[in-house]
Amino acid sequence: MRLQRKRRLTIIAGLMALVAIAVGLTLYALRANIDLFFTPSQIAAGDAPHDRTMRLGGVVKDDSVQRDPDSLAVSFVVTDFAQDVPVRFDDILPDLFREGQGVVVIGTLGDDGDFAAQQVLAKHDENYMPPEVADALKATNSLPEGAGNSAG
Amino acid sequence: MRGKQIGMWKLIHKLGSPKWCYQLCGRLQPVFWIAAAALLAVGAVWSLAFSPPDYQMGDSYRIIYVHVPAAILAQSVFLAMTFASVVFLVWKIKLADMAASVMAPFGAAMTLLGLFSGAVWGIPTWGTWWTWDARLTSMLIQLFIYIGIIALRGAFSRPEQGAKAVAVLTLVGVVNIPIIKYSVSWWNTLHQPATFTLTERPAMPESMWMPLLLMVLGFYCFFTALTLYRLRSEILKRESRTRWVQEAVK
Amino acid sequence: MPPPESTATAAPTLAPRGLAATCVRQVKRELAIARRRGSEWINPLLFQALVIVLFPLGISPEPALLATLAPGLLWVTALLAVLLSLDALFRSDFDDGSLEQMLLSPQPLPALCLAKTFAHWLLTGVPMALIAPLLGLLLSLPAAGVATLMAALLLGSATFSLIGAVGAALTVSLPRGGVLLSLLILPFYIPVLIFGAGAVNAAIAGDPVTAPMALLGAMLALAIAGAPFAIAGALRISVDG
Amino acid sequence: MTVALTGRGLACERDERELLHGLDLDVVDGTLLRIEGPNGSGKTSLLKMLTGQLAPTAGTLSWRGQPLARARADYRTALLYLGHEPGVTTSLTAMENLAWSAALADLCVDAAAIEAALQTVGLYGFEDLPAGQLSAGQRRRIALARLELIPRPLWILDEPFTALDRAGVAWLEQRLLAHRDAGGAVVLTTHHEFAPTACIERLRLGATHAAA
Repeated sequence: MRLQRKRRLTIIAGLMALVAIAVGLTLYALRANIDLFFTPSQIAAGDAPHDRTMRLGGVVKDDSVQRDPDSLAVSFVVTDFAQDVPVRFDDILPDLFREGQGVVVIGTLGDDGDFAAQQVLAKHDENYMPPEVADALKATNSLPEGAGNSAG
Repeated sequence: MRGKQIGMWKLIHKLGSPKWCYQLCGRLQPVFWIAAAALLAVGAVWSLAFSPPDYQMGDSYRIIYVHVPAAILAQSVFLAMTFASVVFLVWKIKLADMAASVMAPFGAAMTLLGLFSGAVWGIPTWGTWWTWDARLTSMLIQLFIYIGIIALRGAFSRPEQGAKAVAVLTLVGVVNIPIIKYSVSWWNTLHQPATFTLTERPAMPESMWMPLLLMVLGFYCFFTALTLYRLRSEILKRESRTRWVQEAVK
Repeated sequence: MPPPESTATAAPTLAPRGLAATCVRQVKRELAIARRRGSEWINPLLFQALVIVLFPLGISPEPALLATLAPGLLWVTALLAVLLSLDALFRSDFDDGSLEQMLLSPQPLPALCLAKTFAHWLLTGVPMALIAPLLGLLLSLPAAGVATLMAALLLGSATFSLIGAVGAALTVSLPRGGVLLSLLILPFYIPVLIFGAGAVNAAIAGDPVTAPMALLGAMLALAIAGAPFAIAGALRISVDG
Repeated sequence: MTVALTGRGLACERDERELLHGLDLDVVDGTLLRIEGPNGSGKTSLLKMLTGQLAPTAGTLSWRGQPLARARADYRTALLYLGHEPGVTTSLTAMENLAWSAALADLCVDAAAIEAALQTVGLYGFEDLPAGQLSAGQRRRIALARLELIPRPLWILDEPFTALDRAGVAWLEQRLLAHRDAGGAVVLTTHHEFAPTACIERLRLGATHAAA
């Protein structure tokens, strides 16, 4: 009986140790940038690799969108309000894409510092509101950064 | 203390008695059907006709009124199945297994609906109907787990054995639920965080979240009503040899 | 035969072996069986090698293209090869009654299951990791990824074996459980595949690989903690349920 | 080392089909109990129930005064079970099979002890051949060598006489009687008829269940 009890304690201790290892390793891994997602600040700091497919997250800077009248080509600037990254894109943009909107851009960072986008995805956050409310908030300049600040 | 324990046991066994449960389901069923119909009708009209459009997404955001309830149910149903599996494995109450077996197809359907409505919503907002981010991928895995559970039950020629095997698989499959739940906060995903949390007010005005809440509750009531309905026929099927069923059918 | 002696109750007192010794014996038994039935563990490796050969022929022999696909292809084929080996894991023990003997042993069944799964890993995951550089060569895998590929395969295939054994135990009593087994197990393999291939890709790009490797380790730790109990429960259901 | 396996009011139901009902039995020191009945009368299910693999749907099964479910670890160190398929792996030799059996039983045995057991069951000279190369009767003897190798008071045997030749049957019958006479207990199913002088107990399954 005592042996059984001892065995049971050993098993519980072992299980707890294994779960602790799993939790520790997961927390460690989550601190690292595992899914190649970068903000403009990180790119400016030189953290991002060049010529690799990665994801850039940020907000489309106001008055930065320039469309080529003859083709689909478009360029704009993604900002996190500290640093900017110029982006080039040559395909159809999502409806939700607009200046001040949060976006996730998949593409590669060129050596010239330009980001060549393969896909532009408009990110929506958990803030929903009717247009009148948004206008009112904008008027008082208290619109939450949620107009798209979902870069992080 | 001891007397209380015995009382508990009696209650558990009474709840576990198919005949008693059959009658209880019959009595509760109309309540939930009516509640579901009322909630879904009010919620649908409110959300489609009266709640304001989103300032950015316009009317397309209204998919949220299907998408969010479906996604919530997809996970809740699995948790309910997990609970039923534990009850079945520990106390060997067959009724728990019957409940788990009738819930699984509904859970799979809700997962599919969540994925489908998400895809439809994704086209106008994100610009893509599918992306391999953590939330979408873990939800797809959830669908496969549901399908696996349904397939495993069907594969056994002896239902009792299949029931136990399914219960074990359900307990293994529950590891995916926290992954779905936290995928949006652990990784930088395209998917937005949860609309409803227990601790905070939703980040939308009342005119938007009230119909959503009605829809979620309506889905829950619909799920409950459907489960009670299907549980009744499952009880009749499995207990078809007993005298009370033969008398009830007559 | 000599006349029976009445040894029933007057048997010599035999010293107990202890759990560790029993588990070692279990592993040795599995290795001895594998030695006699060589095809059972060599076939999945051959299968993996053959499937790898299909890609240069079927897609394109262009080294640059193959190099980008290599980490994913090596992981997907390893996953499929493990899947192929799983159906036999408990099958013959179930058929000849050995499983029933394990179930009635005074030793804890989860420990025996862990030993058996460990042997399965020794016979599939470890050789797979060892031949990975060779297969990588066929796909022009950049040299920078080879060491990480081997290490990640060692970790990930152990998780494959543990999760797979749960599925094998659940389906062992079904006459044709093979396809169903794949359906049950594949969803649980997806996270291992994502981070396993992710680690190799990171190594090739020169990024740190510690984060995906840590996640592979976390999944293995969870699998070691949970799978033996699930396998044991599933086996009891399959044998007598 | 006393055997005390008691069943009261045992019932067994498999997939809504009732196999046993209201069965009482006592297995104690010196019991040799033969379970009889036509095919499908639940003989194997009863044996599985007695080994603790199958829980009775009603009634209680106790080991040394404790419910079997709670005394499982103790029970398994007293039980030797040979199933319908006796657990002899065809790709392993007789020696390897028995070494594994001993390990499962948590016993430390050396090669000499295994050889002695194999010799007793008439497998001298076949120790190192894979069991798949032996005849069905010889494989059965490998399984029966466990009776010699692993000292356990309670034997539960499902059709142990299957595939044995006449000499083997005679030996096994003697061995079972000797185990009983030495104070052990045996529960078995078999189509073999014991000699009338053996005075074994019988439990007939079927329409009515007589107490053992």
